[in-house]
Formats: sequence, structure tokens, C-alpha cells
Amino acid sequence: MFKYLPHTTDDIQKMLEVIGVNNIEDLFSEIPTELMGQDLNVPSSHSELELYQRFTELGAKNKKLIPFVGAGSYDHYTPSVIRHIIERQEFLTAYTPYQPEISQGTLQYIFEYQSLICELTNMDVSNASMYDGATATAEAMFMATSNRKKDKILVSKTINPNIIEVIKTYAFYRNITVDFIEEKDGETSIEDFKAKNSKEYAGIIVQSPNFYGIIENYDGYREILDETKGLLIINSDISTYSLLKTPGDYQADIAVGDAQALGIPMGFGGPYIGYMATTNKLIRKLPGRICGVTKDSEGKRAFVLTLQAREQHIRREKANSNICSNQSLLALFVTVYLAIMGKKGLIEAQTNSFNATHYLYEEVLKLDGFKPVYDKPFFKDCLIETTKDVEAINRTLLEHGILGPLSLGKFDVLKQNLLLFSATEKRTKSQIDQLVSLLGAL
Amino acid sequence: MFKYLPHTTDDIQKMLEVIGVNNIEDLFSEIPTELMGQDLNVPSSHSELELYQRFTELGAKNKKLIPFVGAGSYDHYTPSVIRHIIERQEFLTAYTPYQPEISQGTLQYIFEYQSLICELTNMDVSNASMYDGATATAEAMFMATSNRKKDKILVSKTINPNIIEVIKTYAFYRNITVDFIEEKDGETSIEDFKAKNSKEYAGIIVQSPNFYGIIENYDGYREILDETKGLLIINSDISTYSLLKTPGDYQADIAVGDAQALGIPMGFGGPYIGYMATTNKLIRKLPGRICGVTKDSEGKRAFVLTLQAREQHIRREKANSNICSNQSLLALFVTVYLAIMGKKGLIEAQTNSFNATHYLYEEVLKLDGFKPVYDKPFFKDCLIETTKDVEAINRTLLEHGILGPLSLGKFDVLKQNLLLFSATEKRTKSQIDQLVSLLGAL
Amino acid sequence: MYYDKLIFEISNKNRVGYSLPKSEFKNYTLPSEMLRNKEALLPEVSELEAVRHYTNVSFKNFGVEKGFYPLGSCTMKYNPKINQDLSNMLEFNMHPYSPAETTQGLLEIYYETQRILSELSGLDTFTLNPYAGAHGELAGLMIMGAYHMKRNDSKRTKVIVPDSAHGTNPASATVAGLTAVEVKSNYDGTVNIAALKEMLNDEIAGIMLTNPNTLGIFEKDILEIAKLVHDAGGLLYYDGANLNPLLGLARPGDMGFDIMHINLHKTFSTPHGGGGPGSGPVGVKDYLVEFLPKPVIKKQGNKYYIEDTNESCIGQISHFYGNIGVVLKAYSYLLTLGKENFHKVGQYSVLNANYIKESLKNDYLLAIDGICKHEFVFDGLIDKSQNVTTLDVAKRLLDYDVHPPTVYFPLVVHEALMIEPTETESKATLDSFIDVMRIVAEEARTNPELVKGAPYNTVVKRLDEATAARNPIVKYRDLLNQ
Amino acid sequence: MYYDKLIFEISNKNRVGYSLPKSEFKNYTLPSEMLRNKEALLPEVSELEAVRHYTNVSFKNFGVEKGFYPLGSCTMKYNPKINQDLSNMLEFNMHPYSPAETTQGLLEIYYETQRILSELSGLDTFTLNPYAGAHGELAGLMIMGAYHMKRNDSKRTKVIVPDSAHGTNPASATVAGLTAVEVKSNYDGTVNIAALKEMLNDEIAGIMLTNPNTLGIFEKDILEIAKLVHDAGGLLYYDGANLNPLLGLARPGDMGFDIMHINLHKTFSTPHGGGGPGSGPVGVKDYLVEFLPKPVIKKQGNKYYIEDTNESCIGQISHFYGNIGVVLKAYSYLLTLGKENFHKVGQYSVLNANYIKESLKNDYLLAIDGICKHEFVFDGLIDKSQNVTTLDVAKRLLDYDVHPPTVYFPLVVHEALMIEPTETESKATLDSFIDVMRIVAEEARTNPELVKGAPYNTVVKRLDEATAARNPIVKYRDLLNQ
Ligand SMILES: Cc1ncc(COP(=O)(O)O)c(C=O)c1O
Ligand SMILES: Cc1ncc(COP(=O)(O)O)c(C=O)c1O
Repeated sequence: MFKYLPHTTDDIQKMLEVIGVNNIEDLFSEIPTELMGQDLNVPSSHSELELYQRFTELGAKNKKLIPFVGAGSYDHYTPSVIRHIIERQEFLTAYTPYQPEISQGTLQYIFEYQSLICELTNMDVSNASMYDGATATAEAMFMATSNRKKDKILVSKTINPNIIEVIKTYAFYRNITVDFIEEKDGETSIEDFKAKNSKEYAGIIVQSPNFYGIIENYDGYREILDETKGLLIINSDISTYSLLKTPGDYQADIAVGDAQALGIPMGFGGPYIGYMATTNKLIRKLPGRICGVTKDSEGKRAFVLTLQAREQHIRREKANSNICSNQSLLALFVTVYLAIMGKKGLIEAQTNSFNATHYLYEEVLKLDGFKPVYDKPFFKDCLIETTKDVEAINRTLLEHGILGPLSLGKFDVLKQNLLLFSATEKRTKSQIDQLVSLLGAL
Repeated sequence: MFKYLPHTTDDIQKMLEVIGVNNIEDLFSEIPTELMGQDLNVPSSHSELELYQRFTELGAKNKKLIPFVGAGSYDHYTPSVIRHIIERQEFLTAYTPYQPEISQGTLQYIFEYQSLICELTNMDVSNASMYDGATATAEAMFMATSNRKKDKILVSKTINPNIIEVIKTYAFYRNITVDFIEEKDGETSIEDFKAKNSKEYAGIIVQSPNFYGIIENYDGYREILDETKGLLIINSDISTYSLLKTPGDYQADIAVGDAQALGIPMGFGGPYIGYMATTNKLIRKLPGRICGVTKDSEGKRAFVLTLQAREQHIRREKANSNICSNQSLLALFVTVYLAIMGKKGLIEAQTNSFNATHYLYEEVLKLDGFKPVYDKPFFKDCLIETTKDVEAINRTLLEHGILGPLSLGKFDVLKQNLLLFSATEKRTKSQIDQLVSLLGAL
Repeated sequence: MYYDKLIFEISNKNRVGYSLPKSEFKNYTLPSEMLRNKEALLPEVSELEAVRHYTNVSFKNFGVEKGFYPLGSCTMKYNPKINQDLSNMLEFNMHPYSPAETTQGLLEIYYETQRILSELSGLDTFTLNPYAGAHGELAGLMIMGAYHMKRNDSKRTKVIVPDSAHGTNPASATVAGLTAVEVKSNYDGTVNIAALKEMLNDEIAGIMLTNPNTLGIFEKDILEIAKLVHDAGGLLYYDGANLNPLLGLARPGDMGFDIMHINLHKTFSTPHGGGGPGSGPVGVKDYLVEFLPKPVIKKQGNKYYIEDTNESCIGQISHFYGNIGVVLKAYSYLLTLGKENFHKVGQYSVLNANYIKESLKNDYLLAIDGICKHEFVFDGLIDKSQNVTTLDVAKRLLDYDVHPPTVYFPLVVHEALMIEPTETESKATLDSFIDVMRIVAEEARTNPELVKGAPYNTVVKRLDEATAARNPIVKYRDLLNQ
Repeated sequence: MYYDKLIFEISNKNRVGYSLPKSEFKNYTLPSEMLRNKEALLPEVSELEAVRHYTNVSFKNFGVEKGFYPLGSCTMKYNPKINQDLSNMLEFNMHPYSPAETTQGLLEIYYETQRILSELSGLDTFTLNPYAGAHGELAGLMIMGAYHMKRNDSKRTKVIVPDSAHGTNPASATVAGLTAVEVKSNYDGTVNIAALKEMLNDEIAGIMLTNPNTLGIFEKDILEIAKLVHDAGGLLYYDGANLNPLLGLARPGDMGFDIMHINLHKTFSTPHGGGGPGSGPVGVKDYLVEFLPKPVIKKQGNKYYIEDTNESCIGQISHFYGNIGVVLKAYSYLLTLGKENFHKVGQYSVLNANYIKESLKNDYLLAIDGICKHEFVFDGLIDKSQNVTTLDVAKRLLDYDVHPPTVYFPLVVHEALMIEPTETESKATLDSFIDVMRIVAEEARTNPELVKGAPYNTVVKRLDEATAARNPIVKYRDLLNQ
């Protein structure tokens, strides 16, 4: 007997009788025998004690590090209550809210989530979540090309290279041409944009704070795009809208990105959550699920999935997106995060991260062998050039339990000596001072 | 503003107005001013991050050890689901079930708990829990002296010395005389019992498996006590009743002890849970809460606290026990433990512990410098005498991350070289082999 | 649908919900006469069945995270999640016999918790060994007894306990071998000084007070009372089960109390768990420290150690060192509150009680007029013409998803409704409670039968408690044998 | 009482629920034109208010641990707690850019999970990067496309998808730049071989099949189909969202499939979370390994490393390495099941489905007769005289605390009621479901209006979905502006 399988031999016997077969094998008689009975090279069943043992060993093979890198995954503080709430079985083990009468819990938090995303981005409507910021951006591209009926898109080179990679993959197979806007002094070049923009393009995708952490300015973009009827798609780490100008302020058409920085653990890259918000005009082009308010037959306020005619389970091959399961529990995570942190706490966490990163920047630049790359306002990533041996830097830091900066050499061999640092509100002054003194001693 | 205190200045102002005072201080005007306003030397408020930091540092000041000692605290396996269930706010944050209509959850698990305790002990009725096995035993003494209207009790010397200490403390202040029955070959001496027993005594308290792990035999005790109308009180680690003869089998009057060994973490000694069960005859003498079955006004089966007239909140100074809060959540713990482990799992865990301890015993005795103390059947504690330096033994083991045996020198200087070992189902053969080889190398 | 099954009723022969590693040892045997002869009727369920069962059982409970829980004398404040998380850290799961050098973290927490409690209460040293409030009372009264015995003053066996005291007070006195004697109270439950003076003599071991008392009234003559009792050779015991009202504001030690206990599961927010585990630390003044129960956790230099050889102590009252798991949570809470917030706990808990009291005193009969502390008592409805009792009111509140106040305690108030909102509740919550209480009062006037028939929205309706007591069915086998 | 508040509606200016350490840094500034100009309307609540709010919101949901959840195609099996605990271990919370030498544990889990999936499925290598089933389909179809492109066979742009397929199948084809074409099915949803033969030509990139199909029927001619498609130059894609029925018994790889995805959030028991996060690993045969999306986790000797420079791969489809947190849970589940139990999952899930099917086929219209696999479809009630629809039946089940089956899918069955009990449910649970289904069928006969008016016992009654779609209110501000 096995703890997850309740049937006793007696149960099985009685059930087989009702079915009218002699043994379980009879239930598989149509399967060609040559397909059955492979011997599998798989581990044998682990009891809980053995499982704890195994995971403890595996855990010990990782090394805890204090990160001084962000680049799409930020070590922000996670309020303790979140796990307790999202692990309530009521939320954790429910399926997509297809039966609204017994899914008001899920539907309500989705509604709250959508409201919060709209507040932060200053947009009209948000969906119930996307996989991650990168795939959400690719989906935004599809939204734009489909809405504008164009098969070309402009993408700024200052976007996080991983996001660009995903955009390229999605574009390639769907026969969409991606053309790039050059960067200038660490920002998207508006001149290049003006030069390249044309009616052939469905719009432009930009990111701010961009990959280098630099806060870009999109004044004038709306006007440029209006001339060609192109859409403005702004990607951002949503947490930065606690302080920074929003897509709504820039009259963007689509706001998109990752919400990991709202307290979601780094978790080796996932699960995170992509968000996506747009204008009322484009609501019927928005992929994924949308929750709306309605009333029940007694007039009570209630929530339902709405505008489902957009989705794959109804439109099938005519759907513009294939997304089905998304990151619902992370939408709850983010919602509880914003409830707990609230208006003040979100700003405080991001301000502290901003200040910590700037302190780090100032202190590192005081050292020999480190100099600034761009002279632009940045948020919580910052780029520093070094004349020192990058491998040696990161090796030394690792020895001290520190995950050092990301060398842009990962994406461009010519940029080996450009280092992308980050510090969140979890980094103390003494940790930063230690980092600086280690760098100084090299 | 502080996260646990919701009042804004505005709230406070409005509330003060309703109350009709000017400021909060006015609510304390009757308190002599010389009592107010002490400057306290207490830590300042910790944010969650600082709190994690502090507890992480404190945790690092403990050293994880593999225990080879029991002696009242056993390192048994805890099924993973228990914590998830007992931490549901519905259970965790509720008070004593004084309003049964909204406390059927608590009441039902108490009823299940009582049923399980009765099954394991073979007794008629159990209460809803006591603090720990030691205090439960002292309370059993009170039950006996009160029921028998005697102020003397017999206590076997083979009982765990900590339990004896608690019995003595409780007895002393309530003017009860404790007389001891000698041990013989590691067991309660029935001869000494026969010799000392008389009508002056309310009964006898014994323990099996006793402090040395030895399984005692109480055949004949009932008859001896019947002559003097004394009560038979048997203390035991309840987990051992999975296999061993029960208090009911011995026609005991009170079964009492600790249920920690039902998967409750060692937790540096608590919270554990004392259990207490008795016969129908003595039900009205049982301290603590008792849950019973009843019906609601519509005829539905339901649960209530019953026979409350025994308790302190009604009887006040005439109550025989002052217990109020007990270990309710641990009663749920034990109930879920027994549900998960079930008939088979409980026996398997205890059998494995029994076998592991016997293997350890056999292997250690093969070493030079170690010899048996008593030749009696034991359960999951075992006593071994050594000619080696006990301090050196434990120091060496500690260096290898092992918590070695308990030297009985802790309780009796003459017994310095008697070592009490234990192994549970969590101890692997390779761990025991390592222990043995370390002992052998000394 | 009403979930009515017992775990035994979903059990099925041979089903399992556990997993264990395969045994690596040979089977040793026991003499068969040592084995149990009747198989225990234990559940046999799969893991899902167990989880689903207890989840459904949980739905039948009301917890603090569902709604307002103004249960007087019980201090049902919010129990922060982080305390739970920290107390579950594996680093704290040590065997109690681990040597002190391997448990410095745990010992430091024990030591620091008692030290902070000392600061907050004005007593000099605490033991955290007692498992609950009543257990603390017992230990505290043993200390009182030991003190007099040591002074060869052992005819002091009487303890003065007011009639408004919690039931554990007189019961603890009895269990500690003392005799509880009642002192007359003033109308507001405070001690009648004249009556007290008359009682004080050389048989008095001491007095047990709750201050503010269970009616929520602060004993304003406390300094005089302390002097009187001390002058008569007695000691003062403070029932600090609930320390909320004076936290960070005034200290029992400064009032003249010699011994006290605190319920960590009230003031310091460790969850009640449906009736425990609690923790009832006992604090004493310097001259009583020697009597604290062993083992005692001490500090020397930077090292912590356990002492269990103290001769003059009252002895041992617990197997090990108390409910350490509860202490961990309380320590976490103490650090979170911190110097900046302790006094606000006192202030806001009192503010909240007074706000409710003033808002409802036109519908419910105030037992005692004037400012209360963290809780107060109504003597039922003002309008008693419809014979709607406190029990009826309580049951009707259930229909509005409010946990009722404590009822029929303290005993000195006939139709007592004892309300303690705690400081963690917002004005909005209090307002909605006030609304509900007013609605119920109105219902009692206009539709008394409705209130008397309540509750209606609960999973079970009013219960027949009398039959349960007459014919106790206290285990599953009793049901089988019916 | 119905809890109807939004977090915004309990918010109160200046209240806080968070705590942060005091900042140790000076304030740096930003040019004001970079700052947002409109304050976001975010909640301001205390920690208790937040916790109580979401606890009350949770009460409005139905989870697997409350009751039976036979939602067809969704595999709502028990989600073991231990998987949750292990995945929460802090040791796994690493930054994704931590060097491989510091993340060997995580990389080993990734690698081992894909290896076990390979064994179970008969495909050679898996990527765990896809975030969900549909994402896996997309990646898998990109691989199909890349394969043909590499062979300069790029006119192959059509994918054959049966009409009974899950909606994501044709949608994924479109998103992958392919064209979905439908193949005629036999009455039982299996592929009509003759029709297939006719469709196969040099424009066919491949075929997507679910086997057993969504009607629960195993494609018994699968070996022939595979040969036909392969001979025609196409590839076979297996929608293994649900691998339950054949787990440990028969393998898609052995049937001739070249590419597949698996939903860890179905077969491997990671919780659905109200609609994600999932994980949709994609497996391929050896000759397609080069196309797997980067980054790829590889093993050399005893060391694991990350490769992200592979030229021929389809590119990157995720920012990092997929939903690792979900993979951790699945790995735990895989180890728990182990060699001894995989095939029992297959057997019992099929046993359970057939047991329900046989027990209810006199009341509900069986879409296809005969043995099914892990799920099957009824075409509504047999007795349609009262016009009680599948939707009515589903809503009435809510009153009996059963989660309804999937309704109106697959589309090929008009009144589809798709039932998937899973292997973790006991006979007792199935029996009580069967009872309830029979009662509802009886009600439909004798009191059809009762069923049509259901549900009655839920927190809200039937909803007006049409108005919601006509006039979408999709955020709190819309409510404020109403
Ligand atoms: C005033 C007072 N004293 C003592 C106690 C007893 O505390 P415990 O239940 O922890 O034993 C309580 C709580 O019930 C109380 O409210
Ligand atoms: C057969 C089938 N294929 C594909 C999917 C899509 O999986 P996901 O929701 O994870 O994208 C599902 C689940 O909804 C399914 O049941």
C-alpha cells in the first residue's frame, strides 16, 4: 500500500466487478502489447524521511550568496504573511475559476490584482497574468502586429538581452520582422527611432529602467508613433512605477513586464509573473484571462471571467495567443504583497533600493580601476566599467559569499569589462562596504 | 505607524471624542503617577528582516546533533502534513471551545483525540490533554489521593527522575507523603511493594517502559492494591502501547504519561503533551476538559465540553486541579499523527525504533569496555555500563555531530558510568555503525 | 453541507497514509506476555483522506483571522505569522539534553525573554518553565509558601483572593496547599481596604490580585494595599495573565507585587491553539529568586548555562524547560513590538475597550460606570423585559460572524458579557461590532424569540449540553456500543 | 455572512502593514520629470486586516482538500504537502545568475527531473523551460518547424489537429507560425486512417495528438498512424498535458511520437494555484535535441552546467530556466512515487474512470461505449425531456459540495460532461459522487426546475455573465467611476 493511492485489493475487486472485467490489465487491452511493460530506469519510491534527506543533500550542494546583481531578478524583501495566505488550500489547490459560484476567492483576487496593475501602470485594463516579463513582451508584440495588421516591429537595443532573445524567438516562427533601434549613451536613440519608424511597423517596444538600469524618457514617442499609427509598448520592472513615470503618463498602448520585484523570491528564475495592461481600446486584443464584475441572480456583487471569446478555448486556431494556465498564484502573491506593503511600504522599499544602489555606485567609483559608463539617472541597476580582471573579481567575491555583478560579456564579448550591479533594500550598509572593500583590495 | 496597530491619529481622535476625554493619557488618570513612565531597557522594534537576521544568528548558535538519547524526548519522524493542518488559522488561533456552535472543529478533534488515547491505553475515558507527562503524573497522584481520601502515595524508583522530581514538588506543597518502592534488577520490586503497601496509601505510581527502557510486568499489582483499595497508576510513553501490554490489560485505574513520542518534535523539551485516561468509575475525578457527544436542536450529532462541574472555573477553590489552558493544539497534532501513521504505521515506527535500539545495544556490547547492566527486555531506551571515560565519550561524539547517551550521573553520582542510549526509526544503520565505531576507537 | 464524519468513520482496512524507510535491522523479539492483546482501533486512511478530513473539520471553527474575537480575559489579538515561521526553524529543534555549548541560541532566547519580561513587569527574574497561566499561579504560590517556610513562618497558609478573580486563582491556591479566603470587594470589584485590614494577620501568606481586575478596573489604592499586606508579613501575587492594559505604562513590580505570572498566549500573542499550548512565566523580586523552580537558565559572561542543583528552590514543576516553542514566538513578538510600541499596546487596548463601552452603554447595562482598562463587563441588556439573556445575545452574535464576548464571568456580575477588543483591532472592526450589538439589542426588544432561538447560521444549532453530561459519550467506542 | 469587501474598501489613509529596517543611506534624488505624477491607489491596511481579508476571500473558494474535484482534462489529484515544504527550502532560493558551481543542487534537480521524464515517456531529452502546457506546445511546434527548416523543407507549414483537441493545440500551431488543419475523426474521436492518408503530403509538418484523446479513448492504431506520418515526412507531437493514464505502462516515445509536452501541474501533482504557475516540459527524440530552447542544463562527469550558446536551437522562450519552483515539487513527487508506483497511477486512474462511467451510464448518456482510459465524457443526461442541460447539472452539483466535471469540452460532444476522477480518490469518494450524480439525475426527472435554478448553497448564485462582457468592469477604479 502507498500513501497517495487509497485502493485496497478489496476495493479494486469490487470496482472491477462493476466494470465487468476480471483484472486491471483488461482495462488496457487495446494497447498494443509491444508498447507495454518497459523496464524503467527510475529511482525507487522515497519515504518522507528519505526525501528530506535527499533534498537536504541537494540543498547543501547550493551555496548561499548575497547578491549584488539584479538584471531581471531582484532580491527584495518578502513579507512573511504571503506564503501563509497563498498556501491556504483554498487558493493553492483550486483550478482556473471555471465555476464562478465556488471560485469567488480566486476571481476576487484576480480583480484586485488587475486593479493594482492598472494603478501602478496607469492603464485601463490588465489581464490576470502572463508567464514572465519576457514572454509577456513577446505577446505584446503579437497584440500589436495583430491589431495593426503589420508584420514588423521595432525593438530598442537597450532592452534586457534575454527579453530580446524571447522576442526574437517568438517573432521568427510567426514570421514577424524585428528591427532594432540603436542605443545612444545608454538610452534608446530617439533619433534612430525617428529615422527608422514607418507605417510598416506595428509599433515599438522599449524598456525603462532599461537593461543598464537607466531611466529612459519617452517624451515625444507618442507623437512619432501617431504619425504611423504605431503602438507604444513599454516594458518595465513594475515595482519601479512606485516612483517613476508610468506608461499611462506616456500614453502607451501596452504596459508589460515582470512583477518579480514585488517580493517574489529569486527562486533560480521562476515562478515569476508577467503583467500586461492596455487601454480600453485594445481590451479585446488582450491575451489571457480577464476578470470582471457582475451580479448574481440575487443582485449580489460577484466576479466572473469575462470576454472569453478572445481565448484559445473558444477561438482555437484563430486565437491570437495560446496562453491557458498562467501564473495565477503569483497574481495572488503580488496582490498580498501590495496589500501588506501598501502605498507607503512599496515606495519605501523601492526608495531604499534606489539609495542603496546609488551608495554602492558612489563607493565603487571611488576605487581605482572603476569608472562610470554613462552619465544618466538610473534606478536599482547600475553599470560600472572596470580595468580589473572580471573573473578575478567575481571569484574573490564568491569566496566571500557574495554574488558579484553581471559582466555584460555574457551577451557581448566586447563588453566583458562592463559590470552591472544592483542593491535592494535588503542590502545593509555593512554588506555594501564589504563589497567595496573587497573590490578595493583586488 | 506600526503594522500590528491599526489606529491612525484620526481614528484615535474620533474614538476619544466618543469616550469624552481629551487624550489617551486621560484613560489612565487613576494610576498613581509615580507608577507611570519608567524607562525600559528593552530592545527596539525589529522589522521582519531584522528579526529573520536575529533568529538566523541565534539558530547558528545551536549545533545540529544526531541524538542517540531518549529519556523522555524521542527523535521520531513527523509526517509533513501535520504542521499544515495544525497551522490552519481555524485551529491555531481559536480559543478554548466555549461557544460550541462555532467550535465544532476543535471539539471534534478533541473527541477523536480522546478516542485514540482510550484505544491505545485500553481505558474508558481520556481528558483533552495535560501539560506534559510529568505534571500529568502529579495530577494523577492528586486524583488518587482525593478519590481515596488518603495523603500518602507509593512511587516506584524506576520512574524517570524528572517525573519523580515533579511528583515530589506537587506532593510536598499539598502535604502528600511520597514513599518510594525500591528497584530490583532494573524493575520495580514487587516484594518491596507488597511489603510497603497499606491502607494508608492512595495507590502506586509505576512506569513502563521505565526510565531504563525496561518493560515492567504488573501482573499481581491489581490484586495487591485491591486489598488496600489503592489505585494503580501507570505512566508510559504512550507510543509504546502500539506493541506493549496496556494499562487496561493490567486493570489500572489511571493511565498517564507523555505523548511526545507520537511525532512531536523534540523542540528542546516542549511543547509536548501529557495524556491522562481513567475508568468510568473515576470520570468525575478526572482533571481538565472532556468533550462529549450530544445533539443540536435539529438532531444533528455535535460535540460539547461536558462534566464541566469538575473544573476550576466552576468549582474554584474546591476543584481538585487548577488546569485551564492545556495542550490542545498538540492533541490535534497527535490526532493527525495517528490518522496519518494509522494502525500499521504506528506499529512500524515503534518496531523499527525497537529494532534499531536493540541493534545498537548488541553492537555496543561487542566493544571492549561496555557491558550490560540488567538482563531485562527493554524497548527503545537501553542501559549500558562503561569502563571508559564518560566525558571523553560524549565529547568525541559531539565533535562528530552526535548527541551521545545520557549518563545517569546526572541524577546519581554513583551511576556516572551507566549510559542510557536510545535509537528511533530515524536512525539509520550507518549512523549507528558510526556511533559504534567512534565508541570503539576511544 | 455539514461535514459530520469522524476519522474512524472514513477508515478502511489496510489503507495507509504514511511512508517510512525500509527497516535495515533484523527483527528482535519480545516475550509474548509483554505484548498488548487487543488491537487498537486506529484509523487507516490515505494521506489525502486525512488532509481532507481535517480541512473539513477546520471549517467548523472560528479563528481570529476570520473575524472579531472580543472574548474577555482571553486577549484574542492577532498572532503574527512570522512568529510561527521563526519558531519552526529547524535550528531550534534540539534534544533537551543537548549540552549547553550546543544550545547557546536557545538558551539566549530563554534568557533574553525572561529579561525583557522582567523589564516590562518590574520584577527581577523570571522562570519560563510553567506551561500556562494556572501552572504559573501554582509555581508562584509554591514560591510564596517556600518563602514563608524558609522563614519558619509556616502557619501562613491563607491566601486572600477576591470573588471576582479568575477560577484558576482559588484553585491554584488549593493545589499549592494553601487556603483561599475571599475578601469583600467594593461595588467595582476593587479591594475593600477596611475589609482587607481586618483579614490581615499572621496566617495570611499573601494576596492574589488581578490589576486591573476582571471587571476592567484598576486598583487605584494598590500602593496602600501593598504596604498593608507587606506590613502584615504577606506577599502580593499578581495575576498577570493579561498584561495588555499596562504594558509599557506601569509595572506590577513597582506597585509592590512580589510574584506574578504572565500568559505569553495572551499579552505576547502566541496563538491559543484551541486551548493551548500556552506559557505562564513567573517573575519574582530579588529576595525570592532562590525559590524559582529548577532548571534555571543563567548567564555568565557571554555564556548561558542550565543550573539544576539549586537547593532552596521549590523543586521541579516541568519535565524540561517549559513550552520553549511558545517562548520562541513570544520572543519574536517582543522584538517586533520593541521599545517604541509596548506602551501603545497598553494605550490602544484601553482606548478600544472604552470606545466600545461608551458606544453600547445605552443598550447594554454597564456593570461599572467610568473609565475601564482593556476590558469591561456588561450585565446583559438594559431592557430585561423580554427575558433575553446574555446567553441569547451571545448565540445571536454567532449569526453575525462575530465571536461572542466571554459570558457569565466574572461571577460577580450576574449576566456578565465581558468584552475585550485588544489593540490589534481597527476602528472599523469595532464599529461593525457596535452595529451588530445594537442590532441584537434592537432584535431583543422587537423580536425576542428570534434572539432566543439563535443561532441560525452556524453549522450546528444550540446544543443539548445536559444530556451530554448525564450520559457521557466520550470516545468513538462509546458510539459503537450505543 | 457573505464577505463582499475589496482590499481597497477596507483601506484607511496612513495605516501600514509592513515593516522595514531603517534606511542607512542618504537620499539620492531623481529629476522630477522622471517621477510619476499621479499617486497610485494602493491599499493601506494593517497586517491583521490583510490576513483577515484574504482568509475570508479564501473561504469563497473550493480546493481539492475540501472535496472531490473530477474536472476532466485537469487532473485534480492530491497535492502533497511535503512537495510544498521542500520547494520552500531556502537553499533553493538562488539568484538565476549564480555560477553553476554554487547551484549544483538546483541543476541536479533540473537534470534529474528531465531524465526521469525521459524514462517515463520514452523520449530522449527534455527541457523544463516552458512555463505551462500551452507554452510547451509552442516550444514543441517551434522545434517541429525548426526541424523542417533545417532540412530546407520549409513548405511544411500545416499541422494536423483533431477536432476533439484541446483549444491550446490549434492556437499554439497558429502562434508557432503553422496552420492547423483538422482531420476527420471516427465516432470515438480516434483518427480516421483513411482521412489521414488523404491529408498527408509534403505540406504537412506533423500531427498533434492526445492519446488517449480527450474523449478518453486510446488511439489503438497509433503505430500505423506514426508510420504513415513519418513516411510522409511529418513528425508526431504528443499533447501529454495529462500523462496519467499510461504512466509507467506505455510510453509516447515507443508509440512513435517525436515531440511531446507534459504538464507537471497535472500528472506530477504540482498544485494548480487557481490557474498557474504550471510547468510544461518538452521532450524530444535524439534527432531533435539540438533544437531544444536554450539555456540547456547539461551534465559532464559529475558536474552540471548551463549551456546557452547552442546555435541550432529554436532560441530562448523564457527569461531564465522556467518555473523552477514547480519543478522542485514535481521532482519530490517523482521520487515519492518511484518505480514501485508509477504504473499504479496509470492503472488506478483508469480504474476509477471506468468505475464511475459504468455506474452512471444508466442516467447519463455515454458519448462512447466501452472501456475508457483516465477520463470519459457523458453527453448530458439520458433523459433530455425536461431540458435539463449539462450546465444545470453542473450547477446543481455545487449544492452537494462536489466540484463539477468539465463542461462543454471537448467541443465534439454537444452536452459534454467530462469526468476525470484521478487515482488519488478512494472508492468511498467515488461512490458518494455516483450517489450525488444519481440524485441530480433523479431531480432532473422529477423536479427539473430545482436543477435549473441551482445552485442554492453557494455564496453567490448563478451569475450574469452577459452583462459583465457587455460592459466590462475590470478594476476597482471602474467601480469608483460608476
Ligand atoms: C485572569 C486570568 N488568570 C488566569 C488564567 C489562566 O491561564 P491559563 O488558561 O493559561 O492557565 C486566565 C486565562 O484563562 C485568566 O484570564
Ligand atoms: C489536453 C490539454 N492540453 C493542453 C493543456 C494546456 O495546458 P496549460 O493550461 O498548462 O497551458 C491542457 C490544460 O488545460 C490540457 O488539458
